Amino acid sequence: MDSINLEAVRDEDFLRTVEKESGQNLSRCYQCGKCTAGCPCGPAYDMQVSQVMRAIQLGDKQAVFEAASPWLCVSCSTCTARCPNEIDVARVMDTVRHMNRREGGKHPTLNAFWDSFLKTVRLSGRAYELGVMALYMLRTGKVLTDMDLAPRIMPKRKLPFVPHVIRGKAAVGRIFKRFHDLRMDG
Amino acid sequence: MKIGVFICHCGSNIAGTVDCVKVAKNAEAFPDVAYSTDNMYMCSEPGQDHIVEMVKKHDLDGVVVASCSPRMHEPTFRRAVERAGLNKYMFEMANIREHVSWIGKDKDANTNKASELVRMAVEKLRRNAPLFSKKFETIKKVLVVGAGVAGIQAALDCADAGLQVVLVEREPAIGGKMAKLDKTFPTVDCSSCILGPKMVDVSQHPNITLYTLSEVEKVSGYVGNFSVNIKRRAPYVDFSKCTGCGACMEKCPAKKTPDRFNEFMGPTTAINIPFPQAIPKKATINPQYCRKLTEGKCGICAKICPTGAINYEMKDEVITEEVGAIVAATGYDLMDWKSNYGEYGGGRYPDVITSLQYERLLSAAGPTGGHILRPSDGREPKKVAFICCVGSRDRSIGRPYCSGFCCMYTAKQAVLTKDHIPDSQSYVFYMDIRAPGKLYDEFTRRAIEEYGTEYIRGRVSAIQPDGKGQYIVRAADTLLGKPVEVAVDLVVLAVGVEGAKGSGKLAETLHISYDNFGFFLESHIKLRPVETNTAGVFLAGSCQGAKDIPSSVAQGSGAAAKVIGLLSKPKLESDPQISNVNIKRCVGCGKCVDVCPFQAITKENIRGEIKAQVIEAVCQGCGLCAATCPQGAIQLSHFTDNQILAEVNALCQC
Amino acid sequence: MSVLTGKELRIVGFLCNWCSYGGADTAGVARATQPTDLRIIRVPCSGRVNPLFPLKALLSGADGVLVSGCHPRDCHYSAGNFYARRRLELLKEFLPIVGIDPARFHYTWVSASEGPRWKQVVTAFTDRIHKLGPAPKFQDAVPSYDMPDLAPVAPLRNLSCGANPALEDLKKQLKEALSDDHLFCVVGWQKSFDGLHATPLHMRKPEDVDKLIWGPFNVHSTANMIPQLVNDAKAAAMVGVKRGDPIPPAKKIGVVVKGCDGKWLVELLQEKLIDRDAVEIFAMGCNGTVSYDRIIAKIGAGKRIDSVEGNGDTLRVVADGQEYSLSMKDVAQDKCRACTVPNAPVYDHFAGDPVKVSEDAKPEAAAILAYLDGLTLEQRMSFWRGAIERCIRCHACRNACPMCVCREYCVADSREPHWVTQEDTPVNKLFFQLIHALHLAGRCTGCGECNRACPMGVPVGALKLHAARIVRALFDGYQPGTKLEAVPPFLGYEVEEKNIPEHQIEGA
Amino acid sequence: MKLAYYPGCSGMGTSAEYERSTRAVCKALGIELQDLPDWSCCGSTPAHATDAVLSAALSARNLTIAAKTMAQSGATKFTTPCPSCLLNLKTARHHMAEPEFRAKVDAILDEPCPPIGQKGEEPLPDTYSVLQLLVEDYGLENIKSKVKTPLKGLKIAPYYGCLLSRPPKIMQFDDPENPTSMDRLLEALGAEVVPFPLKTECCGASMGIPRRDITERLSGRLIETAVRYGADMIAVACPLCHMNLDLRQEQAARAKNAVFDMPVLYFTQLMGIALGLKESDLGLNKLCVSPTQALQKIGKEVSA
Amino acid sequence: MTTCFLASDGLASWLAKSAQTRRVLAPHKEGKAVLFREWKEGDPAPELAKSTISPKGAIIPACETLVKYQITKDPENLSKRSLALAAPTEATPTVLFGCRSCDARGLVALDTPYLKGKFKDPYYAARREATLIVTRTCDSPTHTCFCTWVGGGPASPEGSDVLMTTVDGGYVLESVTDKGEAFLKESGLPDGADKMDEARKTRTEAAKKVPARPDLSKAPERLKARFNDMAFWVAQTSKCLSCGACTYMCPTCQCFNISDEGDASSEQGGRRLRSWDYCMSPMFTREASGHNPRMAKAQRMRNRVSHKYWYSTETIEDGRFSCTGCGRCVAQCPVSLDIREIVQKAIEE
Repeated sequence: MDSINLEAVRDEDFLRTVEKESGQNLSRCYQCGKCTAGCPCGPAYDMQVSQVMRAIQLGDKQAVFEAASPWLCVSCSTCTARCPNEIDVARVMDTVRHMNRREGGKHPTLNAFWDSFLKTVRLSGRAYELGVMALYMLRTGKVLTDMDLAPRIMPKRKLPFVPHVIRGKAAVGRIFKRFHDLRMDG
Repeated sequence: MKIGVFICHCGSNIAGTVDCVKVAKNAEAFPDVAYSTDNMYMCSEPGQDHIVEMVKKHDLDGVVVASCSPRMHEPTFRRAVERAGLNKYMFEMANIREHVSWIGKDKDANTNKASELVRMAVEKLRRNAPLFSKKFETIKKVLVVGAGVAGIQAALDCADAGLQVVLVEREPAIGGKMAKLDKTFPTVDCSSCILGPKMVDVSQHPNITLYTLSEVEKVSGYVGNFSVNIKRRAPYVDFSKCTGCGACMEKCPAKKTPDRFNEFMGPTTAINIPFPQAIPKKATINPQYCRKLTEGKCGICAKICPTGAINYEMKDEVITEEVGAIVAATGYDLMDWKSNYGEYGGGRYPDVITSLQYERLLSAAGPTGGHILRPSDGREPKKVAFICCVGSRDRSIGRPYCSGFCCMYTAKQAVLTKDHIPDSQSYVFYMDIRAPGKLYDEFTRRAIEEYGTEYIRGRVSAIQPDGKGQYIVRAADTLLGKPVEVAVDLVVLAVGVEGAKGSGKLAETLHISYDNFGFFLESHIKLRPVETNTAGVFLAGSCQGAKDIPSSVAQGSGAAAKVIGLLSKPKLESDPQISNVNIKRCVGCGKCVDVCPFQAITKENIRGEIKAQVIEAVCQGCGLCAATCPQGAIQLSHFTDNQILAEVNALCQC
Repeated sequence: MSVLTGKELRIVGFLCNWCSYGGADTAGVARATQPTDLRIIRVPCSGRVNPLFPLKALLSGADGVLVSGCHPRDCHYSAGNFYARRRLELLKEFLPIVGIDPARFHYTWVSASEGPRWKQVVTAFTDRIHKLGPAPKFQDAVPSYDMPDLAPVAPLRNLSCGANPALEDLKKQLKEALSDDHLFCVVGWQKSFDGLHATPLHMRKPEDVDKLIWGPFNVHSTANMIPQLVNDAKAAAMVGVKRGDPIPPAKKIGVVVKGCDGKWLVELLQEKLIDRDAVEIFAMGCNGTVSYDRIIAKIGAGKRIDSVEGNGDTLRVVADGQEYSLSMKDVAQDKCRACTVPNAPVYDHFAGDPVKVSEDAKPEAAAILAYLDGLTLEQRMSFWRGAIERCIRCHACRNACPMCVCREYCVADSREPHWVTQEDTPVNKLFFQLIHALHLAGRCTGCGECNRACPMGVPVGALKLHAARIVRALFDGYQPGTKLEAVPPFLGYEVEEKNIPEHQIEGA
Repeated sequence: MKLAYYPGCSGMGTSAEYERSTRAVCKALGIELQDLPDWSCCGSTPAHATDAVLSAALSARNLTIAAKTMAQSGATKFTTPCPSCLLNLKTARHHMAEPEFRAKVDAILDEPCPPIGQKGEEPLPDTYSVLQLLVEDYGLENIKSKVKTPLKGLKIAPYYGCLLSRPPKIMQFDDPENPTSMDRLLEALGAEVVPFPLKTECCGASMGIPRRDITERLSGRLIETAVRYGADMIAVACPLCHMNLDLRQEQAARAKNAVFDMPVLYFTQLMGIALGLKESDLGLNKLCVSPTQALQKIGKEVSA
Repeated sequence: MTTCFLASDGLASWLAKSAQTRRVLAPHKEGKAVLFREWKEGDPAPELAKSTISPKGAIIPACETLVKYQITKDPENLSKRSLALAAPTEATPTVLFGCRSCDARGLVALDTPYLKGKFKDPYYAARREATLIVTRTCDSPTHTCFCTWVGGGPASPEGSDVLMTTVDGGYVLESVTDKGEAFLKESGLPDGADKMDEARKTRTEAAKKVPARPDLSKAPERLKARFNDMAFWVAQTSKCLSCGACTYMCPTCQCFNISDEGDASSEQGGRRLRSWDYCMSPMFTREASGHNPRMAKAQRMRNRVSHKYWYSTETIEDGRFSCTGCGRCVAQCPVSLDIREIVQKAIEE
C-alpha cells in the first residue's frame, strides 16, 4: 500500500464544509479516543469515530466517504456527551452522512431502510411499521429480515395491517416535495 | 518642551509588521518632538545608551519609547531616562508590539496605528511632571501563608537570613500535600524522610512563629508595612501542656470522625494527631465530631490527658501581626472530579479512587498500614487501572490545562504497585506522557520496561462495574485504532489540580489576581514568576500553577530571595504616582474619602476650611478619587484628567 | 491624525493596567489576531475611568468606546471596578438621550490571563462598530429649532393655588424664632415685580416676616443659598475675634421649605455640605407650584400682568386688562404633578397639616422625556443640536441648581482639568450640560430649577431627569433627597448588582 | 395539569402498550392529555440521517400544531412519551434558533412556523418527555400518595437509553451519565432499584433491522448485566429500547449463546400496576417476555 | 430723511432682496426664547417680538477667534521652530432686522469702550461698520421695561439706521442715518410719509405703557457715596445666584475673557479666543495669583450697578447711563432680582 500523500489527500473545501455544516471546530480534536472508547457501534465500524475525526482533519474526503461507520452511527450522542473538547461528534457524523448522501453516496442496507421509512411517512403522514419492513425487503431483496420475530410479534396484535393515514398527509407530502424540488438532498 | 521618540524594531517582532522607519518619521511632526529615531533593540545596552546620548545631545526633557508592553520594560527605560539625568517619570511608552505588531499582519494599518500610539504617548508626556518618591521604613518580618513544602522552604530561607517569619497553616499540622505522599519520583525515596527534617527545623527555628489551624482574615497596609489579622481556630488543647503522647486518641469514643489527612480513606478519632511525624505534634479536637462539644457529654480525653491539656472552653482568636512582606504558598487541591465525571461513576464506585487516596493506601503510616487493600472489600487488587488527565486537558468541563505532574506520579504509583503486589498488573490510560524533568523520562520508561506496566494511549470513556466485583474500563487504543476494555479490581484517577480551596478569597484579601482555576497570577509568567502585581506579595509553589516538588522548593527559595532582597534595603521608596489634592479647588465634600478603597484620604481642617488630604504612603494610585471628584480637585499624578484627555484628544478630533 | 479611511473606524479603549491591559498583552503574546481599529489608553484602574472620558471621546468623533477592567471581586485596588460598573452602566443608559447609540459604548471585564477572551471582546466589539458604521457627528447633525408644545403628562396629584390657612401659624413660628437672635436670617419668598414672580426673602427681623408669601409662585429653591449663608454666618461670628480667642458659635440659618426644598436639604446634609446644627428648618406642606412658561403659553408673551389671584385649583390672571382663568392642572410644573414628597423629609418646625399624596404616586411624569422617548436617535441628536445652539453659557442652570456645589471651581471654567474650552461650539456647550447631568446623577432631586433658570429655554433639565430615571431603575427606585441616611448610589456599590446586567457583545 | 400530547408513530404499532399505559396512568393521576389534531411523523432517525432541514421541517409541522393546540386548549406544556420523537422535536426547535437554518426550514413548509420562545401568541413550544413532567412537574410525592399496590420486593434495573438526556445541551434533563429520575420514580412506587451501571448505554437503536449484529451485542450486554445485578425486570422509557430488549431478546440470547428471561416493562406499565389500574389498560399482554412470574413477587397475578 | 411703506405681506420678499447681498439677522422664535438667527430667502417672515437676548452678539460674538497661530518645525533641525500668525478682522455685511430701540441704544453704549478709547477694536469696528440696523419701535413695554427712565424710549432712534413702526396694513420705515437712507432708497419701497401720523400715534401710546419714571439723576452721586456701605450691598445682593443671565442678556455689557485653545503644534493650530465674560462670576477679575479684589458677590454687584449708573456717566461722552432699560436682566433673572430696586434703594437714604 502506498503511503498517504498528505498534500494530495487534503481537500480543504471538504474540511471547511464539514466544519460549517456541523458548526464544530475539528481542529480541537486531539485524538484522545474517548469517542471511540464509548461508541456502542465501534466494534462494528470499519473506521473508528476518532479516526473519522482524524481523516476529516486531514481533509481526506475519500477515506471518510468510503467508510461505512458514518452510516452506521446510531446518533446516541455518547461521543458528544463525553468529548473533552466539546465537539458535537454525533453532529459531525450526521453531517458527513448528509454530505455523502448529497453526492450520491449510499449504504447498502441503511439507505434502503431509511428511504422505506420516509416513503411511508411521505405517503400517509405517519410511519407505518409493516410497510417499512415490506418496502425494505423489496428494496434490499433481504426478504427474510427479522422473519424470526414475526411469530413473536404478530400474536401480540400490535401492528396494524393498514397504515394510519392522516388528514394532513398532503401537507407532509408537500414538505418532501419542496425538499426534493429545492434539491436539498443533492 | 523637547521630546525624543525612539521606535524599537524588536528584531523582527515589531519591524516584521510595522514600518518602524515610517513611524519614526511620522513622529517628527508631533508637537514638541525634537528628535525621532528607530533602533533594532531599544532595551539592549546600546539601545539604552542611545537614549542617554540623545537626551544629552538634543537637550531633551522627555522620552517616548515605542516598543513592547510597559508592563514589561517600563522600569527598564525609566532607569535609562534617569541615567540620562532626567526625572524618570518624564517618560512614556507606546506598546506597539503586544498591541500592534503581534496581533495583525496588515502593515499599513499597523504602521498607522503605531504612529497614533506614539502620538498619544507624546501628548501624554507633554503633560507629565517630574515626580519624586518618598522614603519609608519597613518591618523586617515576613508572613508565609501555607506550610507545604514551598511555604516551609520560603520560611526557612527567610528565617536563616535573619528575618522574623510568621508561618500560617490552615490544617492542624504542617507539611501540606507532600506529607501525605508515600514516596516521591523520580528517585522513589520516602517523602517523610526528606520532608520530616525540614518540618522539625520549622518547629525549632528561633525566628519562626508557627500558627496552625489558622487563616489570614484581613490584610491592610502596603509593601513594607502590612498589618495582618490571622484567625486561629480553637484546638481545644493547650499546646503548652500537650506532649503528643496520643493517649487521648486511644480512648476517644468518636471513632467515626472523617480523616482529612488520610483523604477520608478511613475514620479517625475526634481528638487526634494527624500522623506520627506531625509538626506540631499536638492533639487537636475536631469540634464537629467531638461528643463533648456537640452533645455536651463525654469529656473522656480531658480525664485521660496526663497533663490536663484539654480545654473545651477555648475560643477562636484573632491575632494581629505587622509584617513587611507576604509569601502566599497555599498550594493546590484536587478538582471536583465527582461532579464532572459521571462516566467514571461520579464517586458511586468505592474502588474508583484518587491518586492522593492511593498514596495513603501505599503509605506505611496510612490507614492500611502500607498494604494496598481496596476500599470496597479490603481485598488486595491484582489488576489496577490508572487513568490520567481526569480533570486536566478537558475543555468540556472548563479545565483546558495540563496538571503537570500526574504523568510522573502515575508512573511512580504503577511502580510501587508492582513493588507491593508482585503478581499485579497495572494499566495506565494516558493521552501523552509528559516527563520533561531531570531523570523523568528515564523513570517512566522504567515503569514500562522493568515493571511491565501496560500503557494504553486513549482516554477512558467509562468505568462500569461488571456486577461480579470488577470494573470494566472501556477505552480505545488509539495507536491501534480499536476500542479496548479491561476488567480491573481498582481504578486510580490522576485527578487534575486547581488552586487550593479558598484561594480566591485569599487573593481578594491580599489584593492579588487569580485565574478561573484558583491559581494566583504572577507578575510576569517568565520574568517575574514569584512576584505579584501587588508590591510586597510573593508566590511560592503550586498556588501559582501546578508544580512538582523540585519546582515548588525552588520557587519557595526564589520567593524567599525576593523577600530578603526587599527587606534588606534600609528604606523603601514609595511610588509617587499617587493622588494629590488641589486645596484651592477642594470644597471639602469628602466624596473622595467615601470611595477610597484604602482609607488613604482624610479630611483636614486647613485654615478654617475642610479639605481632603492624601496619606502618601497609603495611597495606591488607583485614581478612583479622581474619577469621583466633580470639580477635579483631586488628581492622580501621571494619570491626570488632562493627560487622559490629551490622549483622547490625540485620537478624537472631529 | 486620522484612521485609515474606509478600513478602520475610530475605537478608543480604556483598560486597567492590572487586568485588561495585561489581558491585551497576553493576547498579543499569543499572537491572537485582532482588528486594528482599537487604540488603548492605559489607566491604573477601571475606577479611574470617569464616565466623562468615554463621553468626551464619543462626542469628539469616536465611533466606539470600550472600557475593560478586572472582573468584579478581582480589582487590584479591591473595589475600583465596582464603582466603575455603576458609573459606566449609567453612562451606557444615558447616551441615547442625546442620540448616541449605546451599542457604541461597551464595558466589560477581562483578566490578565484571558488573552483569548480579550481577542473575542475586541473582535466582536470592532465587528459591532463596523456594522453600525461611522458614528453620526453631533456637530454635523441637522439642527432642529422646533421646541414642541409639551402637553403635561399624567400623573397628577391634588394641586391648589389658594391661600394656605397655615401661613399665619408659620409666620408666628418664624417671628418667635427670629425674636431671640439665634438665627442669622431665614430664607423665604416674597412678591416680586409682578404677581407671577416671587423673589427670595431674607428675614432678619420679626417684622420682615410680614412680607413672606406662600403659594404657587414660590417656585425657586430656598436651599441653594444655604451653604453660602452658613459661611456668611460663620464669618459674621468671627468679626472682632482675636487670634487665640475661642471661636464663637455661628448663628443658625433658618429656611422655609416646601417638600422639594426639603429634599435639597437632605442632599446637602447627606453630602456633608452643611451641618444639621447649622440650619433650622420651617416646613409646610406644598400644594404645587406653577410653571411660568406654561402660564405664558396660555396668555401669550409680552403682556403686562395686572393681577393674579388663586382660588382652589383655579388661577385668575388679568393681563393687559383681559382676564384669564387657568386651572392648576394645566399650568403646574411637571414635577409638582408627579410629586411624591410635598412635605419636607426633615424639619424643625411644621406649620399646618402635612399634604397627603396617594400611595401609587410615582415620580415619572416629565413631558419632555415623553417627547424625547418618542424620537429616533437621529432626531434626538438634531433636537439637542438645535437646542444647544441657543445656550449662551450664562450658567444660570448651574447656579440655580441647589446641588451644584463646586461653584467657582466648576470644570466649566477651569483649565486644570480642561474638560471644556471657551469655544462656543455645539459640542463644547452640550458637553458641559452632559457633565452637569452626570455629576448630578444620583443626587438630582428633579426640581427643574435648571430648566426654569435658563433664559433661552434650553431644556437642560431633561438630561438630569433622564439620569434620575436611570438611577431609579438601577437602584431600586432610589430617590435622592428622601432619606438622610442613604448612601448615594455612585458613592457605593454592591458586590452583586441586582439590576446591572453583564453586557455581552454578540459573538463574544 | 393539562398537557398537549404527541403519541408518536410507534405508539400506534410496536409500542402500543407504552401508549396505552401512558394514557391510563395520566388519567389516573388526573393529568389531561390533549392530543395534537392530525399530527404527523417526526421523521425519526431516517429523516435526521438524511437531512437536518427535512428532519426539522417534519418536526416543525408538529410543533406548529402543538403551539395552536396549547393556545386553544390552555395546555401548559407539550409532551411525548417517545425519546426519539422528543429528540427530533427538541433538536428542530434548537436549530431553528439560527435564522439561516430557520429560513431553510420555513422554505419547505406550507407556512413559516411561529417564533421560538415566549414571544407571540402561539410561540413554538419546547417538548418534554412524559417521564420528565411526571417527575419534575407532577412530583414524586404526589405519585407516591396515589400508590395502591407498592412494588415492594421487586428488583428493577432502570434503563434510560441514550436519548433521554443526550445530547445534554439540547435535552436539558437529568444527568447524562447517571440519570436518576426513573430510579426515584420506581422507588416512589415501592420498588427496589438495582444500581444498574449501564443506564444510558446504547441498546443498538434502529440498527436492529439493517445491522442486527450490533443490536444483538449491545442489548445482550444490557440484559446480561441486569441479570448479574439480580434484577427481576428492566424498566424502560423508550419504544426502541423496548423493542431491542424485549422483542429481540431471543436474538440477543442466541448471539450471546445464553438463555434470557428478563421481562422488560415500560415505566408507565409499572406505574399502572402500582396505581392499581386494570391490566387491560396497561397492555401487559403485549410484552414478548412475560412478566407474570416476576410480578408474583408483589402478589400480582397477571395473565400475560 | 426717507420714509417708506412696507405692506405686511411684502416683508419676506423685501428681506429676501436684502439677503441677496447681505447677511440678514432677524428674530426667530424657538420655544419660549426669541433670538437672532440668519434669515434666508424662503424662510417664513420673521418674528417681530422683542428678543429674549439682546442682539449685541451680531457685533460682539459670544466667542470669536482673534488670532490663529501655528508652529512649524524645520525638518533638518526639529528644534528649530517658526510661528505663523493670522488675525482675520473682515466682517460680513449684515442687516440687523427687528431689534428694539433699547437694543440699538445699547450699541451706542458699547461704542465707547470699543471705539472711543485710545485703541480702536478692529474686530468690533469692522462689524459695526458692516452692520445696518433696522429697529422696530416698541409697542409692548411690560412690567420690566424702563427705557424712559434712562433717557430712551420705545421709539428712540439712537443707534438705529432705520426705524420701523407697525401701522394698519404694514410698516412705516423711516431712515435715521445716511446709511439707512441709502438702504431705503435702494429698497424700492413706496413712499410712506402719509402713514407717519399713524406711526407717531403708535409710538406715543407705547411710551405710556412704560412704568412711571422716577428721578435717577442722583444715582451717580449716591452710588459713589455708598461705595463703602458694604452692609447695603450685602443686603441687596444676598439673593443673587452669581450667574451670567443678566449680563449676557444685557445690550450694554461689554466684558470679555481671552483664552488660548488648541495647540500651536497640531494640525488645527492654536486659537486665541475672545469670549463673553460676566462680572457676577466669582472668576471675574481673579488674578493669576488667585487673589480677587472682588471676592464677595456684594462687591461684584456693586461693580455692576455702579458701572451702569455711575462709572459710565463719567466715561461716556454725554454722561449717560450704560443701561438702556430693556429690563431683560430683571425679567430673566432666575430669582427676579431687580436692578431698578437696587438703584432706587441706593438713591434713598
